[in-house]
Amino acid sequence: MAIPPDPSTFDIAGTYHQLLTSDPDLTMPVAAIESLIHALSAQNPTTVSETLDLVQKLTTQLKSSVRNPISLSAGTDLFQQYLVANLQRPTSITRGRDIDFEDVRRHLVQNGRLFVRRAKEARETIARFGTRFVRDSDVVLTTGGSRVVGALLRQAAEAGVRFRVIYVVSTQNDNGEGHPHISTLRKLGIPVATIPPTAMAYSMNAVTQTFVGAEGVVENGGIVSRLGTYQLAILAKNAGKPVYVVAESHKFVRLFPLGQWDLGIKQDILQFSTGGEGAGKEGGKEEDEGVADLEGKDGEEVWVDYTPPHLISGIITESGVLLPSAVSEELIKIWF
Amino acid sequence: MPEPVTASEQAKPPAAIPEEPKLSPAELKKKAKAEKQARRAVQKEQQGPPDTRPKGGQQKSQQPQQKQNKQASLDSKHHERPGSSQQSLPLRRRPSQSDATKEREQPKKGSKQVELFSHLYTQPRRHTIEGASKDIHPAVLALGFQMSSYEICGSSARCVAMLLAFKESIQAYTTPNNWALSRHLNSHYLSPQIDYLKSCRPISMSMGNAIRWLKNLIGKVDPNMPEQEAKDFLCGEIDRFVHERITISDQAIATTASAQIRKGAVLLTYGKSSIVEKTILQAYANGTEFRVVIVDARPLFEGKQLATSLMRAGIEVEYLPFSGITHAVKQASLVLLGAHAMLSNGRLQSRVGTASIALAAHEEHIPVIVCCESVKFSDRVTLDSIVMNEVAPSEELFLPARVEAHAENQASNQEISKGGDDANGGAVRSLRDWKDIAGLQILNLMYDVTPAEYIRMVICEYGSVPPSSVPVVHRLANEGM
Amino acid sequence: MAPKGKKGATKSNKAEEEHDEPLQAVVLADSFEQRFEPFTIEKPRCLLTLANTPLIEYTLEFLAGSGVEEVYLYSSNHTDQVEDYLNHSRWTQETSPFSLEIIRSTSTSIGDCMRDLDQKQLIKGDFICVYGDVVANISLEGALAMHKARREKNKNAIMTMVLREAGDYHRTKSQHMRRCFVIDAETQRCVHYEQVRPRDSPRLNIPEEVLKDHVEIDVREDLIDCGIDICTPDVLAQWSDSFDWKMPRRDFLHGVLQDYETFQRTIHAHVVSEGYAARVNNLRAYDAVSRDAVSRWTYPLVPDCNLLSDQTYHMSKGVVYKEESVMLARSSLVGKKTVLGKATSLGEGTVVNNSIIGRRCVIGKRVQMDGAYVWDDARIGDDSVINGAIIADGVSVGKKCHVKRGALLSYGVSVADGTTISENTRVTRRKRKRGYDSDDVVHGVTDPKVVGKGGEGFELELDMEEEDVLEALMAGIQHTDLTEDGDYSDFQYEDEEDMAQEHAHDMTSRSGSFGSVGSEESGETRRNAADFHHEASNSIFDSLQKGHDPDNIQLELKALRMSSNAGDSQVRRAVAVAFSKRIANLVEAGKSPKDAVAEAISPNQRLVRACVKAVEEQAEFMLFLQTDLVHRPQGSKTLLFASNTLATQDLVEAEGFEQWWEDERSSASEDLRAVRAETKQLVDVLVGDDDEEDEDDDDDED
Amino acid sequence: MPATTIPQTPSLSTYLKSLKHNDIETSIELFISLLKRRQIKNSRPCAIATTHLLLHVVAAERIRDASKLIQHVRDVGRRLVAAQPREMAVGNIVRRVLGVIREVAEEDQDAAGGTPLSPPTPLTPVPGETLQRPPLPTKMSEFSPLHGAAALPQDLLATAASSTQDWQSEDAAQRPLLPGSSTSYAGQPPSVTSLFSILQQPAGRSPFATPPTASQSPLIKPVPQTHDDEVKEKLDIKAEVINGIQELQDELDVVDTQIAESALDHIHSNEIILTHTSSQTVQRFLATAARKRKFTVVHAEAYPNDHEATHATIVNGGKKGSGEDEEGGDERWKPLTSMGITVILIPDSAVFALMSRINKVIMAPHTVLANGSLLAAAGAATIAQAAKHHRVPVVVLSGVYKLSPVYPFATDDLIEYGDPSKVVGFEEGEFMEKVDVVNPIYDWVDSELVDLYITNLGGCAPSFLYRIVADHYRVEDIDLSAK
Repeated sequence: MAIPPDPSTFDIAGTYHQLLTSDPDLTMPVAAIESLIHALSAQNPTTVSETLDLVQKLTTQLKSSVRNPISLSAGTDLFQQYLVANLQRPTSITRGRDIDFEDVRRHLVQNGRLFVRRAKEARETIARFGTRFVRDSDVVLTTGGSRVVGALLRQAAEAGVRFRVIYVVSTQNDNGEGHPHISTLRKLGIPVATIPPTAMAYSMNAVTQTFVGAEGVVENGGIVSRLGTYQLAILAKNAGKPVYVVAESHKFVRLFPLGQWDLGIKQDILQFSTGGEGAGKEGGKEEDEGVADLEGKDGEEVWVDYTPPHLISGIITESGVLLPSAVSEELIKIWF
Repeated sequence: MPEPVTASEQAKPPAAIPEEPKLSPAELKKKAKAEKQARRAVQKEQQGPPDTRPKGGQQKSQQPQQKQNKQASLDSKHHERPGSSQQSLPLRRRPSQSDATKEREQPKKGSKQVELFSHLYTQPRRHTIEGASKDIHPAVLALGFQMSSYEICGSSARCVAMLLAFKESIQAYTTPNNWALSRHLNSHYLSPQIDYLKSCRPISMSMGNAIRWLKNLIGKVDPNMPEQEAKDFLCGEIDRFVHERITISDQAIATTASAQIRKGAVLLTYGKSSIVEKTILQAYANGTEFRVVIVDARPLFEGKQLATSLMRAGIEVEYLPFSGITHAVKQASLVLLGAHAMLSNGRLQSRVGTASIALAAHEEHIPVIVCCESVKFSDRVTLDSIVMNEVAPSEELFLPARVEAHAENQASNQEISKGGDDANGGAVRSLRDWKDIAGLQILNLMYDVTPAEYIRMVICEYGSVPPSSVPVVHRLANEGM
Repeated sequence: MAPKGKKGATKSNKAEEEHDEPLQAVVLADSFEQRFEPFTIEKPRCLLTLANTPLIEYTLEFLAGSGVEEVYLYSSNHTDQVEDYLNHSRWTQETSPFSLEIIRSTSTSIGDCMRDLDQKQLIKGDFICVYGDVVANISLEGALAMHKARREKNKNAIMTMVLREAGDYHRTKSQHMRRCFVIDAETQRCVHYEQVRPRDSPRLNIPEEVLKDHVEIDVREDLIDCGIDICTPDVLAQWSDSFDWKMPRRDFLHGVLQDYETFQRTIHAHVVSEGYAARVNNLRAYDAVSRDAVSRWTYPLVPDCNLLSDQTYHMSKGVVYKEESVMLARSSLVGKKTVLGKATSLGEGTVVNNSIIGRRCVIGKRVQMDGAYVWDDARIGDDSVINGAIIADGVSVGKKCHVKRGALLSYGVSVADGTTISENTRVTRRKRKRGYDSDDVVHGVTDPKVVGKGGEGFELELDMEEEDVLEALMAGIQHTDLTEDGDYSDFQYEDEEDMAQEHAHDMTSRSGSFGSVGSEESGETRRNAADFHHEASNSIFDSLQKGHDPDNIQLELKALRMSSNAGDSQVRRAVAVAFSKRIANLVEAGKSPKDAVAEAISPNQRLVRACVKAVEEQAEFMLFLQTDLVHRPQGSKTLLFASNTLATQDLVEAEGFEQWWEDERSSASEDLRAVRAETKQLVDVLVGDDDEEDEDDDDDED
Repeated sequence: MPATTIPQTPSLSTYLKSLKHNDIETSIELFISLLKRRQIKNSRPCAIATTHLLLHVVAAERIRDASKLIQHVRDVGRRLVAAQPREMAVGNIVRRVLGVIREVAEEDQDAAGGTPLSPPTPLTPVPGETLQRPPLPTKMSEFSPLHGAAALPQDLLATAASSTQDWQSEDAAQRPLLPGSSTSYAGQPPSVTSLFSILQQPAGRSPFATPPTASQSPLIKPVPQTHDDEVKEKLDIKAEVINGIQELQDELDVVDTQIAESALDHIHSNEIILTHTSSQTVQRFLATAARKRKFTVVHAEAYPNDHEATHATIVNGGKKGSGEDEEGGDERWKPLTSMGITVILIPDSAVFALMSRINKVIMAPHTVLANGSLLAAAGAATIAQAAKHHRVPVVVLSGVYKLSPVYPFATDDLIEYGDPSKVVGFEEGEFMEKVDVVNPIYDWVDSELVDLYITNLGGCAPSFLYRIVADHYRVEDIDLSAK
């Protein structure tokens, strides 16, 4: 864990990317939190307001440093909100122990790794639901490289459930992030079929349920996820197949998109052109959050879309299956 | 238990006697004979619905038979009425009670009719030939009974039976002097017959089409064609009609439709349609492996006959009550439905309940196919199942005896338990007392209308068409000629 | 069941006033016959598992479900097992809904049990009498009520039979023998009872007085009689009064109906039209009831209601019941109507349909199973095919075996690789040694022809009636109605429905065949005859074995004979049969026919002499002997030596022999002739040559 | 003398009688076998029987401390549920009772040592209560049925849980309570810890601890308690628990009335209402409306499992046991017809045909599941679909005791298959042998086919049902099978 040498100018973005690369299993929100903590420990704000101010700055800095800060912001917002919740409080007494700014700070600084561990535990927990969702003779449709989904299916496979998988892999770039999962499943004896996104509607009848990962779960219970998820959800809904979103609860974002183009990020997907130039853009590798930051190479677009809640049957978090309608309550509770 | 059937078979002629004092013995004999002919004719008419075949016949009569027995007994218990000899009545006389009841209940009658459908409560179904005009041909009389008692049931079966009956009556007809056959036969001879049939049970679309066809055929008969010749011509035409429009059509449809049943298919059907049955047997004969799921409903339990005939044929059958629809569609891969009529707006009129099946199938994205001869196509259109429909006697919904008995004694126990502080004078009543319970109505619909969007394909002898092109076929088939 | 609550509520208030008496029930855990051989050799029938639950559980559950409070369970063979099982079951915990008392008895028939019960004075009020193999969920409420009502009116209404309505053909109904009840329509009184063979001219000889004094009678032949009777204590008294009764229907019911005139006792029938009721009293029924249970006709007594506390069945699509930790290979296929017990595993490519598989079974790869019943801990080798067979606990079937319809593999049998078990073979490792009345079970010699090299087990040779049962089983499995099996033995067989004693059973078929010889008897007397015959021949046989003093035997015989006023010829027949059996028995034990005969007859001459005096009697005796020996090992030899001894002891004189020899019945059938062939010279010698007679004989021989 | 034996065919009423004289173990066993024999079935009877049984269990228990009691009740519950998993009312009641016990235990502990520490914050209506809750793994898990339903690794929760302590109270104080959060004793004001879970202070103790139960609640600092006050306190624990259970029983008694109260808000004059089965709840609901308004009821008979009862209800009104569905409910009332309501009895098959003229569909479920979908008498799904096709609102009347925290993973598993002989007589030998006759008892109805739920706590949309469920069950109890 390299701590940046010079405290005065703390390179938040750098830390962030470094963290991600150093630990492939890390997710953006957690990474963000981590880097913020590092920042905190690096330079010691002495007062509450100072701290908040610092965090605020760093966050904005960090957000601006990546192209699609949605999932990342889940982490930073959470962190800020946490500080607010715990610092801006009449220093009251609970169970005799006086909790003040220092405690909080110490607590955070000391336990960076712990948080990461919990985050991973969360994923494992979710994975354990696999056996309940996937039954004998099911046909699961999934896509993208979401590690949670992967883990979930793996669990089911290891538990000896006799199911099959249809994996949607994008045609253009065949080094698609789904492949590690596909091969693991196949190793476990699970028959996997890979289809291009264009074949989704065609194969939908065979499907019994679909699982998708998410970059962020937004306030109305909808999700922001890799491009194509929306499409998949619509098709599934139309065919009456349940769509399950698999996401750790720290991916809940305080964001309320009204539609596809309301995500607060700029994606030049639609490039009307008359000539050949710019056509290359579609080649732009679509990535799932995890992998995106895994090799956080800039210039690589991470294209996402927004899937409204009415298409989602349930959100599987480490603490259970939520109805989309339950998400807003969660967020409400944090911010008010 | 075959007893009831045989019972009813034998019982027919004798039981008929008390009912019709007016008839001279001679007529009686004639009638009995006619009756037999009518029946034999229908049986002979193999393509006709198999439920008129002895076997099917048995199966069929069982259910109602039981019903009517205890019902008769019960009725005689509750409101003792002269004809409590009905106990022994053969099946086809059964509903006679119901309309006897209706007469008795004149005052309350209004309250017993569901307003929504008051337009459908035409004159009560006729079940006796009391007051049937003299010149109704015995064969037609017989047919009337068979229809009112579902002995002959199913749109095309009734149509065929009717035409055959007309054949006989036409043969028995003689043109009065200074009348042209083409003039007289229709209006003065055929019409009363038809009205009589209508009074037994409202006629079906196919019958309507057939009648229209026949009438205008008669109308076309060259006035100076010798009578016998004309009659023979007509009969020949009728035979041709039956042959072409039904026998052959059924074949064609069965062949087309059976091709739709693929290996390993799970076929879902509702109630019993003769064409669907033929299709399935055909497919089985073709050596296709498939399973059949039959959903059935009170009060007619037609599906049970279908199940029986299929199981006898050796097909793997699963049988579910109407409440099992969801269970049924979960496994089904194809839905085959019969029709009472195809309406010009692509909607299907068929045995009540069909729509629910179609809907459920539609929700599960299972293709719904309707098999229907073009003779059942109609130019009429309707949106709901309420305007055009048929209301059957409510008594048919009473439960079989043992259940009833069971209910009774549990009821009586309730009595004990509650010390008779009942709203209506203590006695715990059963459904059979419905006439005496103000505000209670029992609705026994015959048909419902399935929206076109639930139907993927209609198979008629002209091939497979989308519901939208029903009117096209109708023009072609029923008006073109 | 909803109404019950309310009924319960109302009635019990009423009941409170009346002093409370517990509802008692008697369970007859024994089937006094062996149609479940070879399984019943090692286990009592009531512990055989149906759909992986022991039969007795169903019965007790049924009783508990009808609110019984005291249960007496009669058991006379394998009683230890029964006791052991029950003592570890929930029925003997203090939480059990009723008190359960197991009564060991040495009885050899239902009758004995009943009499015994009567002496024990256990029964206070009315009680329910059922067999240990009843599977039922019908509610006895109505029956009890009506029974009670009748009792109040008339103390003589001593019994109510609960009968389930079933159609003309029904898989759970016996196809061999239709029980025909003639019931008075309004009093529900059973006025006449007969057993009719299907495909016989359905002639009932209903006594005319019945027809006279009953306005309206139903003749019901469409009923499943699973022996659920509601009895009053008088019933027991009845049993005791006539100590030769054995079977509740054939003897008791019939008897009571007989002397209705004198005692006015009435037996009523309660016909149920809802619910399920059946007896697992033969393999066919076993098959039928199993399938009923799996397809839920016995609801709620279905596998997934987990009668036993340790069961964890769960029903999934296509009527498949799986217990936890069932291991299915990915490519294995579990078809519809299948039950899989805990920790059972199916190998790759295995296909199972309509089968019930117990716990801890190991089914290999690519195995094909259809309609198979596999009990616990069995292992089936790869590529084997099993159709409609019963495979008992711990059986191991090798690779590439083929077990065909109706085959029964008893406990611990092992079949070597590549063996084919042909249809209807009953393979076992142990057999019952027909020793003293306690039958001891011994290991038999393995027969490689049956189980292949390295296998273990041999084929249990079958008596006629058991073949019928097998046909029945097959029939059941093939879902076909039982086809023509018109040998008269099945009359007897079904006739013994309820009884057929352990030892007597092989004789019953003889007596059957004999019945055809002495065919002038009316069915009625023949029945008594059959009775007397069993009793007599058994007792004689036993005493012969025990080497009792002939005089005592003689006395016993007399007593018996008095009791069931049997004719001399019956006595003779009994004696003859007893002897031949004894001899056969000795022969089996390894003696040479000669010694056997000597040992059997010589000490007991008086016995024989007592019953054969006149010449024709002697002839008849010989005839009986011959007829019986037909079925015995080394029959002809035995006959030879027997005749010899009889001659030398001159128990039978020359004329006797002559008459016998000339009697056309003695040469009626091929095997009759075969048997007596060897005796020919002897007879010739005795009778003194008589040519045309030789020719006769020659003619006979050809 | 058999007379006495006749009523003894076991059933709810006989069972309740027997409870008095039987010892606990016997009663439990008896109940189990009654469940297995389906001699007690359908939600209400099961619920009633369960409450009575548990009442006895608790009463009989000589508890040393609450956790033992909880454990005991849990075990009993587990056995009952195992006996007939598809009667979810049993499990629900057990959970409710467990909730009661925990509640009591905690309050009790407040008394023991909590109060001095709790700052009365104006924002928290019941400071004591919120403050002294055992730490919840996460708020979400509270309304995440799966959490329970799944045999879950408790480590994470434990970590989170044990770590919440320091922050919990303040959090609670932080924000206003959510609607419904304080509705019932079991409803816990959501603690804000949920999303923060990963940020909480690390647990000193192993993260792999079992989920905290009230007894080991980290809230109380291990104050060595003197034996005697422990005793007294335990005693009133028991008393209070019993009170709680009795409250539960009362709730069961009045549930229909409570639901019926809102009848007039939903039924207007001259509308045509379609219903199904002989549900007592629905009948009461309609009857209440009928006092003030005139309308028409179309009654589908629910053949083959409930039609006799339906007929009886229509003809004779409500009567104890008249509805299979409602055996044990002892209210009686006149048939609707006698209140001047027109009742039209139709076979199930005619539902679609009539739907176009129906204004409302009113149904009673067998069980309502956590995600707003429900199980109801077979045929309900068909009706709901027809209603949806005709845009007719579907209203579901359900007592809270029917709300189950179970998440429907595989809906087919929840459906009970009944006795085929109700469809085709057993006597029809050939038919029953050659044809597979199937008789499903329940239907699963998806939440999107339902427009409104009316519980005894009022109406709510299917999407909000999760909250009501959450309010009534404790996270720790959702999964009874976990030891």
